[in-house]
Amino acid sequence: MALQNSLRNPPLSAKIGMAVLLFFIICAVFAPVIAPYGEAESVGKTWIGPSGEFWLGTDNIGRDMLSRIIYGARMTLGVAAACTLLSFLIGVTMGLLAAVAGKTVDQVLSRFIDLMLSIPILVFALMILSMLGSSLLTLIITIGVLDSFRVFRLARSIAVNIVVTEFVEVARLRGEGLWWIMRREVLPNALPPMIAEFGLRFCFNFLFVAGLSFLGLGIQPPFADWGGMVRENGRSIAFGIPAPLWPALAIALTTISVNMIVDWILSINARPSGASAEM
Amino acid sequence: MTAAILEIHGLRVENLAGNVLVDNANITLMPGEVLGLIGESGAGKSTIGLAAMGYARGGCKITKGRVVIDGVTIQDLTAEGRAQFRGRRIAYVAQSAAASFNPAHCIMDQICEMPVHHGVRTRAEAEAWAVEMFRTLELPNPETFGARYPHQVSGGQLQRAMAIMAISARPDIVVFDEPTTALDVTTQIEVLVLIKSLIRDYKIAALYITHDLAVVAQIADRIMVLRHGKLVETDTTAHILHAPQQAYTKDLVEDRQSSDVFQERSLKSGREVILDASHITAHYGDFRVLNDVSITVAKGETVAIVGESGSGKTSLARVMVGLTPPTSGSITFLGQSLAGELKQRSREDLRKIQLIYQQPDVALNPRHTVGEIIGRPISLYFNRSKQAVRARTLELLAQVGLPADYIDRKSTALSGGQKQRICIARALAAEPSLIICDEPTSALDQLVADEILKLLQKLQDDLGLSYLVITHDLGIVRRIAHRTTVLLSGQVVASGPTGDIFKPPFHPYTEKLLQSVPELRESWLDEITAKRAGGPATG
Amino acid sequence: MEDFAKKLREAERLAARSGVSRRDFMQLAMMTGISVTAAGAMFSKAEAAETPKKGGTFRMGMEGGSATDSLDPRTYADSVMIAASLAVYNGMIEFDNAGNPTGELLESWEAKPGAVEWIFNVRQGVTFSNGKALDADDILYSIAIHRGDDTSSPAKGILEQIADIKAVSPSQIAITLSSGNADFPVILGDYHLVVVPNGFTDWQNPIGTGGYVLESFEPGVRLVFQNRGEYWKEGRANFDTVELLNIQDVAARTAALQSGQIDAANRLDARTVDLMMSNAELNIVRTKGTGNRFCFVSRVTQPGFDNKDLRLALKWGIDREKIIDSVYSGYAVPGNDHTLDSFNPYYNTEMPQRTYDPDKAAFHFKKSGLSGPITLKASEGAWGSAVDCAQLYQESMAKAGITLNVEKVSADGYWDNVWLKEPFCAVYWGRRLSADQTFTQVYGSGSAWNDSDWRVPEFDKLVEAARVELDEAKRKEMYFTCQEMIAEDGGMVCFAITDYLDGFSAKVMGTAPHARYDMNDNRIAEKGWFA
Amino acid sequence: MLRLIITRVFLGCLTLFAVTLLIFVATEILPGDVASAVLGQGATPDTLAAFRIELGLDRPAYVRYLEWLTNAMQGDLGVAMTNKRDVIETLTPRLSNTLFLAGYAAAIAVPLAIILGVVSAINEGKWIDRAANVLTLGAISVPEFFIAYILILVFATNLGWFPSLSTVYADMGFWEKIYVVALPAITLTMLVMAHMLRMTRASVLAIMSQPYIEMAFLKGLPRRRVILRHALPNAAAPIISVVALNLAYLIVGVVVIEVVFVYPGVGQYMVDGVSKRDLPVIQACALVFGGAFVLLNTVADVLAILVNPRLRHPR
Repeated sequence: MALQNSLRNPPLSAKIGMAVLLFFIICAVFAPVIAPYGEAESVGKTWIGPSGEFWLGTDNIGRDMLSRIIYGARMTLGVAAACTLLSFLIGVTMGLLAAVAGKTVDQVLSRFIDLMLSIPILVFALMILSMLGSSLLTLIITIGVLDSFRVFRLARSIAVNIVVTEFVEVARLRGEGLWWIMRREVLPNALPPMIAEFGLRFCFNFLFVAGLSFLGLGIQPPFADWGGMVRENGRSIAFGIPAPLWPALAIALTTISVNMIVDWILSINARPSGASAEM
Repeated sequence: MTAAILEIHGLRVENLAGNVLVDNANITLMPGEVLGLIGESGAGKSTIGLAAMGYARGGCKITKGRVVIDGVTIQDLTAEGRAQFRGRRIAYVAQSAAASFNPAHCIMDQICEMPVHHGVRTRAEAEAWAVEMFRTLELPNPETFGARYPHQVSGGQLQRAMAIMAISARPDIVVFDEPTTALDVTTQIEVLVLIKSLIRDYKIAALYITHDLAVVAQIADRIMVLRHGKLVETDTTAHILHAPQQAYTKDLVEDRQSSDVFQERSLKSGREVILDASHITAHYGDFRVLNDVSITVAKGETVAIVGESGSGKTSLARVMVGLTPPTSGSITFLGQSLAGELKQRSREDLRKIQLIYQQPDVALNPRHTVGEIIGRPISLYFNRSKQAVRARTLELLAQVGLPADYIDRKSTALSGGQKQRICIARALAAEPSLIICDEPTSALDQLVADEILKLLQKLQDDLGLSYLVITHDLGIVRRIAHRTTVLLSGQVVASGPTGDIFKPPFHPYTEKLLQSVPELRESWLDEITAKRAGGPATG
Repeated sequence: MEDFAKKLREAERLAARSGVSRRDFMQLAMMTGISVTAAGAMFSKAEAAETPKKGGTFRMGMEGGSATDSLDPRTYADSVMIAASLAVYNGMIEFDNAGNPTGELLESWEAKPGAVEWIFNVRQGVTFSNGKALDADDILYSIAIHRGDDTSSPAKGILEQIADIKAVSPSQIAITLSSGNADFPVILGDYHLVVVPNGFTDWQNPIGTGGYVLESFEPGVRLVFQNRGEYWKEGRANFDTVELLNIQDVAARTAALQSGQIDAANRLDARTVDLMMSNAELNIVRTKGTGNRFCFVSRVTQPGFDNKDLRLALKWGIDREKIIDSVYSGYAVPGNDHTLDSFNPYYNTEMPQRTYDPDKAAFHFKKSGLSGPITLKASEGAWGSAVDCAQLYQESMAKAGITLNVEKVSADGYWDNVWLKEPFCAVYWGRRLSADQTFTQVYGSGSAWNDSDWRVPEFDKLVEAARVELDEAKRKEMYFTCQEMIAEDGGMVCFAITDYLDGFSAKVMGTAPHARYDMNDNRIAEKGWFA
Repeated sequence: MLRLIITRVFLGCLTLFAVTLLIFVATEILPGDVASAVLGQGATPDTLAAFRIELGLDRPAYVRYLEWLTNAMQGDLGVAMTNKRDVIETLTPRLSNTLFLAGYAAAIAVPLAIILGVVSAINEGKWIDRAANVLTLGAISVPEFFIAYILILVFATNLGWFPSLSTVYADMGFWEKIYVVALPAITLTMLVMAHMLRMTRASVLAIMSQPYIEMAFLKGLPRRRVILRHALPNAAAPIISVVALNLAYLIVGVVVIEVVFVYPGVGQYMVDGVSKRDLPVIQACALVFGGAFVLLNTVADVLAILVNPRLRHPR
């Protein structure tokens, strides 16, 4: 009752968040229509300041910043979403398995993850790279796998608390299999807290994508992605050139709005905290 | 006539979704007076108790009415102002002391916190006083008791400590919110005595909140009956007990009395044993929870396992369903021996023994619909077609007396009683021979519990089911059990037909249990305490 | 116009600072793109340049080092170690600012006709920092460590032409080559070939004849040198202390220079250097078109690229001006599809500069009969802005109706996995010591690094002939032809040769541009002084 | 409890061993080797061959690994293949630098994050809560080097308060170091704040729905005291684990910062090692990083036990 109620009218912050996200999604979809210039075309000199002609100025090889940001929404949101989904697919599955399948499996998985986490990312990425070659798919796999380790820890810690509840015991007593218990009994109850993590990870991956670009992983030119744009233009900020601020701003905006939405979703699922109402 | 210490006028409390939890509640509490608030869960008694302290739980708001303590309307105060009243003028004793003590601090710190904070006592004084109280309330080695942490002491002791904490800042009013509900009967009686003496000795006015008429009868001067957030009737204890005006109050009283009388039940046909557990011994780690326990259950029979917390009655249930493999002993079920390990039991074995839990709301997956919950065993055990499953589910809903349209609801939307009915339906869906009920009604309100018990009996008569009922409530035993086994710290102290168990000569422990069950007479508590020479000191 | 003003100011500054001979000055003035007259007019100021002062701590921040660096000359790969090396060691040959070989530890030389047999005179009166006097054996040893089967020296290749080398006397060395080479002395100027005492092996505590001694060395972090006291070169090695910081990040380098934490920085970012030009505290030294040669190299043996018309399409389809303008904001000269730079005496001045011509590109592409996209592999590992250039290339090709897929590949292991393997990828070449070395190493059939895989017998013959040709006119003509052959038929799209951009604090003198390397031939520690 | 610690440590060592093995295998898989990487364009087939033999790369992989392992056991991490320097000699100062920077940043970040986290929990939904939320999120949504550049621009180039070069040397005094390393430390602080702050806030608020918190309010305690004294101690466990995670990041994940501020840490050493395929270097760094990670995790686990009264004061 209360739930439906808050679902129907989200708080202002969440509304803002959704608006921003929606805006960027629209940008992504209708980029060719909205963008004043092409994604790849070099229209002017390098790093021209904002002007009537180029609202956000030009980038490191004289392409219109605004257009790049609009087109960038496609790759950025798309790839980040793919990576995050993959990482959650792997991480949650393993996490639940560790929680449900008993002590040995748990130990094995947990130690394995520890191991993976203590390998420097560079080396890890290089390994995957040398095995799969550089492509958008590899990028997604690399980040997905790397990220799933962190997701695993969270998923597991949440799941262990659910596994001890009586309705899971009932399922065991009924003679249900592992898979069923994971999928039908634990997962639905583990999801809400995972959503919060999803929001954050989703945004981290913007940068992660850009971070791996020196390995040739990442978005292939001439396609734009915000993280990459910050990277390509980043240096100029040290000289007071505002170019990289714009893509950075786009990322920040998305991050914040996604988290606003997430916080709201959480507040629906969480029972009101005893203190929040008090004074 | 002196002025009221606490006045509540036209109080109305709503939650954020706009539902009214309490409407137009009026209370006048004289100094030293004890007012009992009684009603089922959801009647709004706790809400009123908290509102009396100017506090509303998360998601709730006091939307109407005034709360006046000693002439001061506390809605008018700032947060700080209200804080100064709490604990100092009006204190609170919560239902579960275990949950209400902070696990991170030792008991002494938590008791002293309030008087020191309100500047009533210095730390040293507070400690000295606390130790003194420990001694008077006969807590084990009072000098060091305060140094212990909540998880290190028993529920009864903790509840007493909580009471001490409540009066530590010499309040005028104390709100007791179901202070004994979580306790075993034998402990409950001690705590009751204590509370009564405290109230008398310290001239405290009190709001005593409970669902148990018999309990409140022992303590309250006046009783206020609530239902669905509204006043039903309020009158002196005597009048409520002997001349209730409202129908609802009448029900409460009658039902409570009926649980006191013993109904002889006997099997129609002869005893055809389906479950025979002999010489069961079981351990948690290296702690022995069951010691050479033997019980039998016959077809269509209800066997009750009675005992207090720690008696091993729940462990017995877990052994039966295979969650705790016995270290020795054997179980025979329907003629063939039953594996101790859950994994080694056949799906058929699993199907034929079903379990019903104490807490229906944690026993149901909040993310599943009623249909999924009940339908699953059907499709799992009898793999039927979708329509067949749905048909059977509807049938079961009808059987447990729930409307058909619940099939697509989430269980979270239902009341405790309805949830327990769904648990029963889920158990029936497996078409079992034996249902193990672990405290099936202790989480439910009196009247609701009553209906559940009736339902269980009806099902037994229709389907010839056998029940193994785990409970601490002798009232239930009296009403439904053919046979009874009394457990004390993992051992059987008495066993046999219920009639015999409840007839002298008693085993001393059984007698103690029997005496401890509150009876619906104002004088009961005093009689007991008088009877028990060397019982808890009441002056 | 303002471009001219900029150049003028530059030239004046360095003229005032470097105290070089008139001839040198004229040449370097022209490097910075000023007319001869203007240069002549300015020289008066140059004369006024004061003589070097001693003293001070010189802090330089340089790119081109790593935590795995070492002072073993056989491991040198980049600027930091070259500069460090030239502070403690001396080379055999030095180059003047115009790039002509002059004597260093090998004072003078002469070749028998045919340029097969050479006599080198070892400079006398030079001592190592351990007090030992320099003699011929030291030279022999310093060359020997780069030769033989078990050496891992990169200089091995260029020394293979030595058939026989021996000391005639403690002060004289005779070298016989397997075949004649008129440029041989220049070869001995290779930065790997520095002089250490005979039999020296303790590379962590280097002993050299240089102006400074090593005080501390944290690889990839910094080197500190103390002035050795006496130095055999007049007016050189003027600083008391030299600190060489390894600063890989250009923004960090620039910030450090601007905030005065370092007195010199190499490899400034062309895109932002203009912002510093205006800063009077700083002196930006620009050496026009002697830096890296940026190329997109196709292997002519690969299907598709074996088609000459396709290669021509590739060459006509790149907008050199645009790239230079937007990626290097003008601080580069267009390449003419071979890696020789315009300061090489044999640079082909007659061959017209190839420009962007979409129509020609389209024409040749059509003529080639090929269709479908061409894939170009680029990476930050090739050079920092390779991917940017590739993207602009992609755009200009598109205008000619040719689809170019730019594939960004891993910077890690680029030279292992892509270079010399991929049919079409980004490559940069550094300046080679001589035209001969350029042609042999980059285009010679025998070269392991012939990355365009363009192996043409008559070209090899021509190079060999030129190598022993002592008649300048004839030689020049031959080399001209070589360049034409490469540009016309080769697989290399060499589209830009960058300027060297050094930044100095205004008080640093002796910062003249040098035809060979930046930071005054990486010898600024030795040549510079504080005003 | 002691037993638990011992097992954790043992498992830690096991993990470390596995790490080195994995890294070794990885570097074997990776194309190219130290020879070709060092010689770069200078590589010709026969120089390569010569160099490989000189480095013993011609011997089978497992032999080299076992050799390395046995030496490592005796505390000898070998010499770098590239510049023949003793790895430990190079590593030690760099490691102490890395730890210094990490410790510096942590010293600012951890208290700040926890305080802010608690403050925003106290003022849940108020402007300060939202501000902290937005700011920290903003900080983590730009690449680390970008923050670094902005700080350099403002505090080094424009204001000139701090140096942009944070290179530290053995002969520097403590306070001088503190001053020189200020900017990277601040950058890192901004990077790790968000995660810790959010977790602190979340776990404190989660505790707020406990009955004993309600009780604390009903005792008439002010919100501040309730949170600090009653909520925080019980929220400690999750906070500790997230702090540990971020400390690990401070030690392992700061290569970029090292490059931008020219800070001689282990990260740069490893990257150079990797790009040159310098096995002893890579292994040593992996050992350090893995060690840091495992150690921090173990410590976190143990602390989590210590803050739990049930385990601290058994019945």
